[in-house]
Amino acid sequence: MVELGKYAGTVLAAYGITILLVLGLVAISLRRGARVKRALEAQERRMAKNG
Amino acid sequence: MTALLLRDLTLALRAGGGFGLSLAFFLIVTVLVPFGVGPEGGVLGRIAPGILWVGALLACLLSLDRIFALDYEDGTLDLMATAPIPLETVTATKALAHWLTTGLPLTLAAPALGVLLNLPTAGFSWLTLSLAVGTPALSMIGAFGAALTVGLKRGGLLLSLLVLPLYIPTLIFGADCVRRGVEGLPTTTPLLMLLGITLGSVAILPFAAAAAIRVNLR
Amino acid sequence: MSIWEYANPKKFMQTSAWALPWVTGLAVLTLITGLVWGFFFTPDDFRMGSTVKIIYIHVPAAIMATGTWFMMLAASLIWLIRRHHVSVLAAKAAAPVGTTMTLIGLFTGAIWGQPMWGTWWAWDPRLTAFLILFLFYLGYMALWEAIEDPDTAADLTSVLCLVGSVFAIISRYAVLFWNQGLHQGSSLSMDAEEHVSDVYAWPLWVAIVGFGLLFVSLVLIRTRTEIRSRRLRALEARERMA
Amino acid sequence: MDLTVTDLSIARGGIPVLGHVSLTLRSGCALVLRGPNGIGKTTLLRTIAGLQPPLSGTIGLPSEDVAYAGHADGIKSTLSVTENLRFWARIFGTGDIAPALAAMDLAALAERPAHSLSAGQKRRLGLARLLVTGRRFWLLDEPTVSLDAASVALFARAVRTHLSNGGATLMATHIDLGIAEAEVLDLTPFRAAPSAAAPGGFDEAFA
Repeated sequence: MVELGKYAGTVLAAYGITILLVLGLVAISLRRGARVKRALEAQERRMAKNG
Repeated sequence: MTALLLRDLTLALRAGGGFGLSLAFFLIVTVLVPFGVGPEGGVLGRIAPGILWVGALLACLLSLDRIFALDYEDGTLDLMATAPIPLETVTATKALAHWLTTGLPLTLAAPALGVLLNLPTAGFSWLTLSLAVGTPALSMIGAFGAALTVGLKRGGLLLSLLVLPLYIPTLIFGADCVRRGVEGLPTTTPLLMLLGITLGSVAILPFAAAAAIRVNLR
Repeated sequence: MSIWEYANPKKFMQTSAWALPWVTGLAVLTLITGLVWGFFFTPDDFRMGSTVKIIYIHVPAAIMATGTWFMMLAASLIWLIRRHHVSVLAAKAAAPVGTTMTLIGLFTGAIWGQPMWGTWWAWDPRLTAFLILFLFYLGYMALWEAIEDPDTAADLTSVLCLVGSVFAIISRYAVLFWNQGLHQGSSLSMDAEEHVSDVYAWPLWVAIVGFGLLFVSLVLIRTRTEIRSRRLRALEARERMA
Repeated sequence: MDLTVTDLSIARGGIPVLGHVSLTLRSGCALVLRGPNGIGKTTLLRTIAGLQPPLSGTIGLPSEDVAYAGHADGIKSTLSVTENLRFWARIFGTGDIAPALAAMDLAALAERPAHSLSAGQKRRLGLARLLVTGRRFWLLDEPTVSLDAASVALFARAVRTHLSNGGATLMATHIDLGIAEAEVLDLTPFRAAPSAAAPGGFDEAFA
């Protein structure tokens, strides 16, 4: 394991926050993407059936 | 154009609202500061340039949404867009009217409020000068922000969020000009920058504002 | 074949569907390579100790924060001039990514500043400029959210992006000017990356490429979502009419 | 010079409402637009007035010769009737407002502030504004809303005077104004057909 010395908390906090923020953004993007995709497919199916 | 300017000024005077309200707001903000930071003259005198500029800026912000919102609601903007005057002239004129009813009174009232905040004597002329040069930019930028949000039901808060970041350079150079004036340093650079921002805003933003209004009307 | 063909939504959906797995895979690969290399296999700096490892995220994030705004500016211009819907939707999709990058830059800068300068926040010109950039991103996204009609929103946000860019640049110089007035000299400068030695430079470059690919991947995903949501809206409107 | 509209398609809120509308408005003529609510009469008038771009098609009209009057009259309630009217006269660069006041029977109300006017009186002020624009083509959107029978007759007389002076009006209204020479255009056949459901492809979302 790498030795971080007295700044271990600082470095780990920086990496931790970054990973959290990036993962949060990825999660939001994917979730909304999946939701919109599902909604669009449902709409297309419904209109194909009715129209 | 003169007709529009005169009408806007008449409206501002008759309704009373924007005109006196901004000044009163400026006064209250300035009076509140000593209660917050304590009555010590030295401290107040040092932060006075910044406080006065921030106060003027907020007071200016207060009346921005009235620039176009009322004309949008009663259909005047629709009719104006089909009138022979180009919308660019309309936006510039309305910004000018806003400055005459807000920026100019604020500029004139600022020295009196400077007394309340123990602004050093050397600062008074610079305070008036920098506000006179800088507040037209505030009105023009604000008119642009108001044009962007004119079609929105509750655009007021959004307007502040859009406009305040655009106000940053004006605030920095304006307050710095007064600070340098107080300390006896040369003030040419911030004053010229302030003038540049004002001239640039007045030259470019009427077009951006007119474009935004055209989009909002369709 | 002209590059504008990719501005066609259908063509864009096809091409991006093909490209997305590659870009995403490559992004993950380079990001892990760069960060692992930087985190585990570079020595500590004699002055900054192990905090030097923060540059592998701080610098790429800062580059992406400003880069994203420039990308949005270009996309907005393309929309205003050529009226390609994909372009402005890409700008809309990029804004949250840019905001996140700006936040990362600010947070890592503050965390770095604590041991280095003894304070979480200093009104250092560069940090201040990023704070202002953050405000611009917020305003841009808020305007998108506030306007109902998508084409109106596209036009107005593009105009805001244009005007905002000019004022962002003026702010950058204003802040430099303003801070010099206070500090004289820049003992708090974050210029470390401008004279990093090779040991740090290579993993840093890999990390920058990784962040860039991550940005492209996220923007592709989000733009696809925006295009789908526009189509969904159009279909719903048609259903109401029929 | 006539006002000609050729093969015009228009949209409201991004959704096509009318397609392939063609019409010609000659001097001295009145054209009345009919059609059910929501067909796009207002949108058509706004498009011809240049307030919003058409989806396709062309509008040929003498530049700066159109006056538009929508649902809102653009009246400032704190200004008097005279002040309101004189403002528009100055904006349009015409001088005398007395004939307009007389034509709309507003002379007695001239010095009243606009907020003290009734809805019908405000409407009459809004229509008087058309007279001071000095423009030939009037685009009127439901001009007779909140007018009583006497005021409608007043308005019809103003329109007829305008027509006999070489003007022309295009209006959306349901009321028979008793203008003999008025033609009627029913917009129902021009309703934009909803295209077939979900024909795939993402392009059409941006049409």
